[in-house]
Amino acid sequence: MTNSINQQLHQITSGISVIRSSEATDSDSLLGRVAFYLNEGYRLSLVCAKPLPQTILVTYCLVGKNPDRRHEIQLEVKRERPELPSLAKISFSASRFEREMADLYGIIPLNHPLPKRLVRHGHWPEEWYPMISSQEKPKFESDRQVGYPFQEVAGSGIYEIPVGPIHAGMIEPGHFRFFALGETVIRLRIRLWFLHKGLEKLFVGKTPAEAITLAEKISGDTSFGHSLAMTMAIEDALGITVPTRVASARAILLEAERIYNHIGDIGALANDVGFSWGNAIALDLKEEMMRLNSSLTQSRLLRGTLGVGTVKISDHLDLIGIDRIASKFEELIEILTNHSMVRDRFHGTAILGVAQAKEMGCLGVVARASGIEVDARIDHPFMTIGPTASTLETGDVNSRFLQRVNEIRASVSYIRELARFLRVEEPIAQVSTPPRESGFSLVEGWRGTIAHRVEIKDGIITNAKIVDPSWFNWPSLPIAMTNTIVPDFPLVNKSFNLSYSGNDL
Amino acid sequence: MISSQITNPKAVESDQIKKRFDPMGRFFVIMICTLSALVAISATTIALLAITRPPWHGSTNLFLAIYGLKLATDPLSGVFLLISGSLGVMVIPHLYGYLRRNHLPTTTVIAIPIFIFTMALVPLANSTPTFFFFWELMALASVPLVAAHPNDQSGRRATFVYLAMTQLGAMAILVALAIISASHPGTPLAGLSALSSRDSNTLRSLAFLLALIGFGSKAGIVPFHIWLPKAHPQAPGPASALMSGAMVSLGIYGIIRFCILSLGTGAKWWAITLIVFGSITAIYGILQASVNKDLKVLLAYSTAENMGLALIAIGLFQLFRILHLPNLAAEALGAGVLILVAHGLFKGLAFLVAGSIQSEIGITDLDQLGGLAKIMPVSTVGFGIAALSASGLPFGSAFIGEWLLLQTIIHLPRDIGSLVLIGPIALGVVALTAGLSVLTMVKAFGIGFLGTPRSKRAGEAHESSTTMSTSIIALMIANLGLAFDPGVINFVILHLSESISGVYPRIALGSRISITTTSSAIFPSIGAALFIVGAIAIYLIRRFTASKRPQPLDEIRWGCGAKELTPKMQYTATSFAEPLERIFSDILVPRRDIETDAFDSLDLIVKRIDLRESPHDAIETALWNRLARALDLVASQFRRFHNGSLIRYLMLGGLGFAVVMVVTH
Amino acid sequence: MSYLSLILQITLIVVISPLIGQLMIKIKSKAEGRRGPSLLQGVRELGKLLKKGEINPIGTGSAFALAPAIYLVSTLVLSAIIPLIALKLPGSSNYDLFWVVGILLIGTIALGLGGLDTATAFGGMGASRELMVAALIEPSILMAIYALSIRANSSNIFKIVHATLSNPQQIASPQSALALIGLVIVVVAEAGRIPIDNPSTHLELTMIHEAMVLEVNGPKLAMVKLASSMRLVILIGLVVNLFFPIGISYSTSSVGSIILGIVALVIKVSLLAGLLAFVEVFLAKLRLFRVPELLAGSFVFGFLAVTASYFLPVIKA
Amino acid sequence: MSVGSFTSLFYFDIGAFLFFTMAIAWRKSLFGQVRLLRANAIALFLLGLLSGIYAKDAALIGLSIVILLVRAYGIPTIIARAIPHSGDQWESTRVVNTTASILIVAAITAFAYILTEPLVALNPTKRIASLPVGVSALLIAVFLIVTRRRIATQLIAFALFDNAISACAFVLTEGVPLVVESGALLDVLLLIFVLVALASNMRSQTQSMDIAELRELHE
Repeated sequence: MTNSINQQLHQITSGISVIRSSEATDSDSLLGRVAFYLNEGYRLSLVCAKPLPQTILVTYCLVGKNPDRRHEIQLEVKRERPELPSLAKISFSASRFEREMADLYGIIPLNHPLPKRLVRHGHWPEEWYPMISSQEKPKFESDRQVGYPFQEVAGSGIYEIPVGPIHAGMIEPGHFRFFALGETVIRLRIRLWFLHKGLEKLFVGKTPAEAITLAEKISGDTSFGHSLAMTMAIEDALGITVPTRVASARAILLEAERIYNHIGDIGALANDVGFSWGNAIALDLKEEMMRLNSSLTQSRLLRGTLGVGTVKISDHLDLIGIDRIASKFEELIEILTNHSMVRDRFHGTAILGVAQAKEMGCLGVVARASGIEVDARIDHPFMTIGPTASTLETGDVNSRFLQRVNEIRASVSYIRELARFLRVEEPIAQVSTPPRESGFSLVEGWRGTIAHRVEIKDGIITNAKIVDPSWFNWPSLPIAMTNTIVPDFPLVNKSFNLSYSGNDL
Repeated sequence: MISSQITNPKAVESDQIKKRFDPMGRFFVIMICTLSALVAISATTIALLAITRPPWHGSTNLFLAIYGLKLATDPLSGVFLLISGSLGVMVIPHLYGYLRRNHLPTTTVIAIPIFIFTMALVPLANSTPTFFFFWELMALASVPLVAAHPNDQSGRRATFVYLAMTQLGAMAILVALAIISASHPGTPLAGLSALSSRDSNTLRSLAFLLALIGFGSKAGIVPFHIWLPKAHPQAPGPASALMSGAMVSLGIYGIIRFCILSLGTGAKWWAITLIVFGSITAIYGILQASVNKDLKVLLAYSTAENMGLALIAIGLFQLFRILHLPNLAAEALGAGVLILVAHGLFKGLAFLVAGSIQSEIGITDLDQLGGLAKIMPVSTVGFGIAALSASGLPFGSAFIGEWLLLQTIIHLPRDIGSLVLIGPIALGVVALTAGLSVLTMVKAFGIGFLGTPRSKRAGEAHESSTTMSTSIIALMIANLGLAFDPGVINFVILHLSESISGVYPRIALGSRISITTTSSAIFPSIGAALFIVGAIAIYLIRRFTASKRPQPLDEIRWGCGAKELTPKMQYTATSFAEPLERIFSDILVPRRDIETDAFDSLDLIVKRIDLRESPHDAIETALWNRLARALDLVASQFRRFHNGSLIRYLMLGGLGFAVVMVVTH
Repeated sequence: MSYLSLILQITLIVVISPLIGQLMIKIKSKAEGRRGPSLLQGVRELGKLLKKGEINPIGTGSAFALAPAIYLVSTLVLSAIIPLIALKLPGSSNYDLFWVVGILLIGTIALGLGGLDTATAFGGMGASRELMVAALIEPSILMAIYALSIRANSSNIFKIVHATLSNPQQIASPQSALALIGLVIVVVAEAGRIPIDNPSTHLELTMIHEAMVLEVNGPKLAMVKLASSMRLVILIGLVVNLFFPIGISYSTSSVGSIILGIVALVIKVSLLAGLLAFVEVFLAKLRLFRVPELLAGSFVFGFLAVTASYFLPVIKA
Repeated sequence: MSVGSFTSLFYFDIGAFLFFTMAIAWRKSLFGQVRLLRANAIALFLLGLLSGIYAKDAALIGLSIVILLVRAYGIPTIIARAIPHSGDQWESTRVVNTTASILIVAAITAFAYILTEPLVALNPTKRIASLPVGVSALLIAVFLIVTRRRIATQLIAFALFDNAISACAFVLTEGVPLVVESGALLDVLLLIFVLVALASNMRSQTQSMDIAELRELHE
């Protein structure tokens, strides 16, 4: 089978364009095609499947930067014997997407090195795949206890610490199994996906407006990031280009979300080293930022602002308020960075190496703190100007902390720059290219790059796939925790601060 | 007859079955036990007479043709005779039970009464040849105890190391004795004191050091301690109890008798040497004990620790004698003796419980034990009391000795110049030792006896037989008795101190223990009474308020939402030790090896992880193994001269002995 | 009368300790710009716990069942054997400081064994950490006692306080200052406060004391909570009276002096506790393996106090 | 001022002097170390001031004011310049780890007592009794010079060494002759300038002065 590659140019905002291409392939040449693009500098950002009457259509979305390129490889597998070759050899993230598809669609990855269940709950019936079965919901036996088969660490003297899914703090469910020797963590295993919401299926049948509202609930702290990604994916599918004014307003709100969440994280980091004073200051600042959000959008969490081609934002952007927050924030950072005990806890704790982070496809703050230059605002922009890029090298808690600090600083000045675009008068959003079946978007949320892919037919969403950056970052947490001491875990976990909800769809 | 070092579980299993069906003959066991009991009882009787009556001495020409056998009693020999005799008496029932249940080599069994007998004779010896004769005899009689598992590789190695250290020590003692007796031929040991000060200082110092090495190797003084953690896991429980509780103390006896009394007042650095060796031994011993996970190895290292503490006390005794502070010297000696007496009792008890576990479960690895409190209640309470004592806490038998030691230290006079620094240093050592021993004993008790069983065999165990429990209960009572009313051995301290220093110590031992001149005092019974009153008060309040509360419920433990907790989810002994290994990594030099079998080069998809933690003795590795390799190199040159047979070694030793005797005469 | 003052002393400790604990929380909250809970919150919590039914975790044995009681009893005994409001209490000639340390350790050990008996990872982890800290504190605390006992030529705690009271100039000496610093670190470590342990954390993996008692519930938890706050008050009371015994009642014969003793103790303990809480605001929790550094520091302070006591001549004003 | 209160204050001050010296061995922040050096020099100044007031010696008081200016202000300020303001201001790597350092410092103090015992015995006055404190500060400074890698810490240790010499001088005599003292001051200043030059030179050549820093990570 020969691959026919379609290439086209597409505009997101006036002035910003992307090169997109797609091809169809078969299972024999899949590995080669994906390997080719990975060698070209693309990364695998999303894999989705769509059940068709006879087949399941699997789409691999690869994205490249400089220039912004997006390539889709499509493969059809049979409904009755769904199999595809595993890409685990060339891509760690592919191996996890494959496990997800195996659990939700029943597509078997051939030669997968670790074909364990990932998303699947232990008490789901054997032959029932939630994304595929059109039949009725089966009866779940709530009492059926199926322990997850953690890979044990052999050796005498090792003990296991089971933590979660119910935690002492009010966080979402996740089970952490430490294989430890005294205080040293030999291996950490994480079991997530305790609350499968069937979110991707919920999108099917929604109108774009409903989908945008629903996307706000993907991960509560990334309301704006996810709904923006959904909006842009829909706009992409419908071929809509938004004016610069709208794009800049969206960019401002994205940064606002980044600022309040990063401040919250910095406070939580201080709290986790027992420095509650630092947390108190940070909480104060976070509250101030959220009030500013509220004055901008009527919502502290920036909800209900987006629509296809539009954004609702108050005319008055309180730049003085932001400056006030920024200067208070500098005081907080002054306190934190000069505190020798805090520094001692942060410095050198839980290092995530560059090679491993790269191999796992880490995104966002975590990746940038380990020296990987990946930022959708620069690599896949929707606004004509981007923020100042920054990365750090060490990859320890301290650099994840400092990375957040630097990003807040960058965000503040970025907002100031963006503010002048708010006054640009331009025509409203318009359909610039013919509508297509699918739309794909990349948005740099505060955790990292969010990828959404939707398919729309007759104004109704027919398929949706959501990838939160946490999906890529979760596996890096156990790697960083290896040989770290047990009591440092809460701190390390907080320095990653990954989303459970965005991961468990 | 199962050693913890056996790694193949199947071999252990079949051994276990064999043991059950092949008990030793009842008559033979009764005979052995009766014999041992007779020896122990007469030793105890002689001990009591020796302490309270005026010194006695006698001689016969029966055994040693050249000098004859010379025996004598004085309070010092009485104290050590009392330790071994009384411990021997209390151990007998356990010995009976152990022998009835476990099959041991006949030589080992026969060696037991001989061992007790020779231990009783060592302190009674009244001339250097007699002493050395009995000392060698005791050493030889103890070898078969260690060689209880001749078919096992680690058993053979333990026997070899024990034999080597014993003979090394004996050689050092031999030369030291030769030097001492060369200057005073024929002088009885009891009369040797203070005579030697006219001798040349170099020679005396040499004798001092050699005697310290020789007796120190028996007492487990670092770096001569390496046989302790090897020999104890091999020996049967009751034999370990005797070796650790009594025989090891005889090393201290030798140091007191020869290094201090026979060699005269000596130089200050002698005393400082004793204190330094004691300090190193105490800290190194307890550090190793705290990181080891085999119950018997742990107890063996803890023995080294206690001997170190006793040596500190003895060193202070020596120092105060040199500084002409007889009262403080008497206190230090009293502290040392109390530490040794208490050690005999609680370590005897701990080793008996370890013996019960060895006999009933066959495993002494703490990481495979757990949950014994529910199935072996008597042993658990017994070990609890032993652990309380070993931690040096109030209401434990060792507290009194350690408290007296601390009191001696803090009452150092101000006018002794820089020597005063010994005070804070020794106190720091004792305090760190005490703290770490608390941790060690909590680990041993908490991991081994509490929680749930970590292995199938630990879960299926039963309490040991009634006879074995009898011994455990007797020792429990003895420990509590000493803890609450050390007045029972007041006469020992008084007589001993009077006979050695000519002054009565200012220690008033009784249910209230005080140092008469300093107003420092403790009263364990009052403390216990307060505890009881408090407990009753709380009980009453709980009873009174119980009706206002809902009924108690039985619920599963908190598993963070997971339904079951497996035994693998409880803390392990190795884990308990890990933080200490980190903190004291410069001393302990931990070794850890993690083997990962991964799909990719970055260990992202891992198929198997295997961790190997190998506890080891850094001193053994650094010093003795290197020495052994060097010796091996030399020895390979002379290999054809000897074939490694035990008899030839002993013959060589005997030849050397004879030569020295003739030369010095 | 002396028995009455003993009972008064114990009762006083039981009553004020929840309040002092709450006072520290209040001060911390205020310093961080929060309102903080009411001073009576501690008492309310104890009352709530006492009313709750007990849950016996399946698989635990008598060590777990008895641990809270032994912990509380050892604390009650502690409050009976140290000079807090009066210099003469029944049996006071037998209360040696080394003995007091032993009693303190017995409580810690009971709780540690209770933690190990639960056969959970947290119980064991907490026990291991608590005992590691306890083991490393031991040298510091005994060294500080040594320094103090040189002054009074006795390790009897009542005698030491008496000696201080009769010769207050001794306090103003470097050796006393050094011993005080050493002891304060010990108190912070022993009571599990920041920077050693964070009593307000809910993160089970970092806890020391709280991890040990994770399974303890209902009235037993009330016992543990009460005993923990009592230990803090007792330790603070011990330190203030060892160094600033002002106001303590010389004898137990006069009611007035006992009342004065009570008032003085409450004021002194509140002040020091408040100071500790205020300082805590500016501190973070140390990494677990930095704790030995701090304890080594306190050991050195004790060591220097002892050497200074021996080498610096006694100053008599 | 009475003898008793003078001696008491003198002991306290020299105790504080030793405390700040030891705290430098503990502290990791380089700026923190410089602050401690200032405190140390202030204690030294007070030592001189006390002696001066007690002996009613104006020259001594003047000398201590010079000490205050040079040692508590001048030298620490110069050293602070050698610390990279943008880079790493922390001393993470040490030849001897912190816990061991603390214990070694204690051992050094004990050793100082043994060392000075004959000297103190020669003239057992109350003031001489604090000579071991000065000597141990001296030895601690040597220990720091030997075991620290950062240039800034070595400079601090050197300044500390100088302070300790002066402290010993204050203890031993009623004060050092002004000329000797000022000569010593100049020496030190010279040396520090050289070292500062060296440090900045090194910094420009190798970006990081503390390469082995990553070793700390697994602690």
